[in-house]
Amino acid sequence: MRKQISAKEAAAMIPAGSRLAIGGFLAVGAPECIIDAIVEAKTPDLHMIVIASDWEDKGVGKLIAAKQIKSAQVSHLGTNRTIQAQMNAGEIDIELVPQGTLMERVRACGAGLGGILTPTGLGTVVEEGKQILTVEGKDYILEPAICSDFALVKAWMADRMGNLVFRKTARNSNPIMAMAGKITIVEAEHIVEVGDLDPELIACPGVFVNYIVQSTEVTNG
Amino acid sequence: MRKQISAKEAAAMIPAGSRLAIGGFLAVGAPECIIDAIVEAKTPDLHMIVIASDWEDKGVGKLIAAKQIKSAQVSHLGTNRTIQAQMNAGEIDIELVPQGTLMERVRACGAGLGGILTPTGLGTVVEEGKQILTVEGKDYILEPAICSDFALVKAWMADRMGNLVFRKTARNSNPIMAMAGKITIVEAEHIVEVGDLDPELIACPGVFVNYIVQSTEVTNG
Amino acid sequence: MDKREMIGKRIAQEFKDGDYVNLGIGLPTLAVNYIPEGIRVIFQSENGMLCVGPSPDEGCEDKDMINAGGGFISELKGASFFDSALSFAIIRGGHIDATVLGALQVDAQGNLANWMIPGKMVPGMGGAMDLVTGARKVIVAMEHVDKRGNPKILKECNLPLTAKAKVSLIITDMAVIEVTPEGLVLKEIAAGITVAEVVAATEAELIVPEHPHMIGSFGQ
Amino acid sequence: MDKREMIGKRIAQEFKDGDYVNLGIGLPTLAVNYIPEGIRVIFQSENGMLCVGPSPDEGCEDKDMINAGGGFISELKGASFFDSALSFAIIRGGHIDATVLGALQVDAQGNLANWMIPGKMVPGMGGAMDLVTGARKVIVAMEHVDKRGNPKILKECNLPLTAKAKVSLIITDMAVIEVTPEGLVLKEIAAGITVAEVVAATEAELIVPEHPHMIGSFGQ
Repeated sequence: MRKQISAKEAAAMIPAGSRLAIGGFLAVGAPECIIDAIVEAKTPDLHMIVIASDWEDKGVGKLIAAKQIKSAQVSHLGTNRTIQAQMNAGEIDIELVPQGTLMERVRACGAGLGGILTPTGLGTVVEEGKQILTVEGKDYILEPAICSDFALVKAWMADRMGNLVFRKTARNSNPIMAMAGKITIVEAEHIVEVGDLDPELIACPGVFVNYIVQSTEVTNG
Repeated sequence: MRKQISAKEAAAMIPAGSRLAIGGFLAVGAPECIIDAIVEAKTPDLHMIVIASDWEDKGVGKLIAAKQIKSAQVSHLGTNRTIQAQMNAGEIDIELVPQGTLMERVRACGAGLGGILTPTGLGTVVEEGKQILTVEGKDYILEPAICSDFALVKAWMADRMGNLVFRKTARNSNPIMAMAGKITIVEAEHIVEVGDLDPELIACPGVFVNYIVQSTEVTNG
Repeated sequence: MDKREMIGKRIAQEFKDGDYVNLGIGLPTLAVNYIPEGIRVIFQSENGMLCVGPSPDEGCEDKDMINAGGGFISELKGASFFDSALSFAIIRGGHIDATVLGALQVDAQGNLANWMIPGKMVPGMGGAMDLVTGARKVIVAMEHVDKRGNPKILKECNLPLTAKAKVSLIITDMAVIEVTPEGLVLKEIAAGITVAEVVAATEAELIVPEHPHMIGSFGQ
Repeated sequence: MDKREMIGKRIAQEFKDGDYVNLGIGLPTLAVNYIPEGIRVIFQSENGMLCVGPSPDEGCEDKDMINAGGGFISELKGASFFDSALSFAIIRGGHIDATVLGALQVDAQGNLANWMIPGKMVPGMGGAMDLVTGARKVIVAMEHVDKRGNPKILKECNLPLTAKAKVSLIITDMAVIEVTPEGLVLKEIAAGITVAEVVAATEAELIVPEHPHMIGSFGQ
């Protein structure tokens, strides 16, 4: 069984300077309640691993607006002018990572791999300072695994073992981020009993999850 | 829409010397009808990428018994004395690959990666002749992607777009092998219309599948 | 039909029945309105979906259903949902038949720049680098010149690249240009436009056939 | 209770409530019969399942439900199914609390050899190398000596290794031995066995405390 905690308790577990892998894509499938609690807790100097920087008032955008993010590994900032302004002002340290590479690097950590070889970014600034390896005559960039102290993810349903079911495009990076946290906290819209989920529908088994938070966000499902 | 063909037509597409990535684990979830048709077609000199060599009369064991396999990348031979005898007699060329490494190498091909860095096999014969890379102070073996001419997989249900749903532990390597074939042929117990499958249950989207064969194997589902 | 609609219509002609296609944000998405009758194209959304359907009617939006641009979408029969790692495995692994993206610059070698202007705009590459690297066919769709009338099809890109030598076709409001090992070949020109006008609006050298087709008349 | 049952019972004492465990084929699987009341251990089958349940009654087998040894299994509440790549991501990624495997040889450095005897038996490593590399705790469970009475706990393995320095505990019919940086520590001995007998049956040096516990009396 995985312990159910409040969003506030989740935020209290996260020390200043933590590395956070956060699920969601443009704030769809983002753990909004946990993010709100971290904003409330004013935890500073966080590192964020996330697909996109979302909107100023949604998803991880709220952590950016509150100036709690010191550095980030992220693929897209286009929807958030605040993070671009912080970056240009040198207030935040951004590593831009192609989205597919980001997913593979996070998955690699969760899967115990040291990294992966990808062709994405060859001949661009992405390859700068990285090792290029040739396998069977083709070049690849060695991209190391990205690990995280905490993974904060959002699910549609969680059972009390932490098995997760997602809904439509709200699945996105959540099952991947969940793999890479030393501690993984899920925010679930519905918390159900063990045995209530179809075993074939579980896209993230409870083995990757440590704590469960009841979401109070209203969605369609 | 993906074309439905017979097992015999599937076998006829496969030339001598082809590389085959075949789904299944100890013959559970193996595409038995397609395998039978390849045995019938007597296609020689095949290379096989498979988790295990199955039993003499089941799964890929039938191809081994018929001496159609020239070489294999495989993790386990323990249930099949014939392949061990062929190996000791020098009739078959075996690369033993740890099961997790095999899955990642095949997935890497399907995902367009050149390879992955794994700690599995360090300090063992598996690392011999391979590149060892150090990432953040830890050693890893560089394991290159494994690609295949054909992937032959088994599903419980396929719709006519090739979307696949698996059943219980018969899922195993099937969704992974399906990714790595230049041509992927699925043998499905049930072929249904587009729209009949729950989009959340599809563990292998039709984008990976080229042809569908109706299975005549009896299972429990 | 305005310029952008014309480009959308021409993009749609590039697709064959059964193609898996990923459309970039903005201009490329206009193509969905012009898929010919009898042709089914399967659209991917890289956050993790295949068989993307049109925007839902107002009031029918599902908060869990967005595309890569953040717009609300619907699902068609045959849809599947999966995580973003698998979504990019599909992209990088060469399973997508075509991707269509906008560009800041594209050049004679098929190089593409579409993700940053140093010191000005740094939205990030998002999924664009993976798409351009992995898709079987990379189509650039854009207006032929920038807002100040300067060419965007250059001898050599000077903005940071999205990928090297991956573009195979350029569709603009003035022309359709193929990237070949010999250089850029002018395949089609828009109605009412002369070859000289296209050449003048293009910094890169164009290989001009004796009689370029009119846009859309040649089809694929 | 026979030797093998005794080993199974002792393995079971290593598990805590909520542990995720992967048991190797054969001897280790006997542990499932001795999980103490009130403790729930979640068993993985590396082909792609968590929450493996006991073998079904005869006639109730499901052909799509086997474990890594090919035996029929059932599913418990909370079960999940996934592909073998994710299954080994769980294993290699350090998400499994303990794995228990048989051994041909194990040595004072915690090296394990359990997958081949050159020229004789080459079953392949299957999932063993990943399990031994990735599991948080690696327990070897085996009979203390081989069929001819020769020690299997050696100064140094001479068969091809499964992994280097990964074993942390050895449970046999004679003793429980911990692998420490100082060497092998004799923690427990079986009832009716003397320390001298254990030492004689072990090639590697043993660090022997003044009063080793009797097997099972110390628990974890």
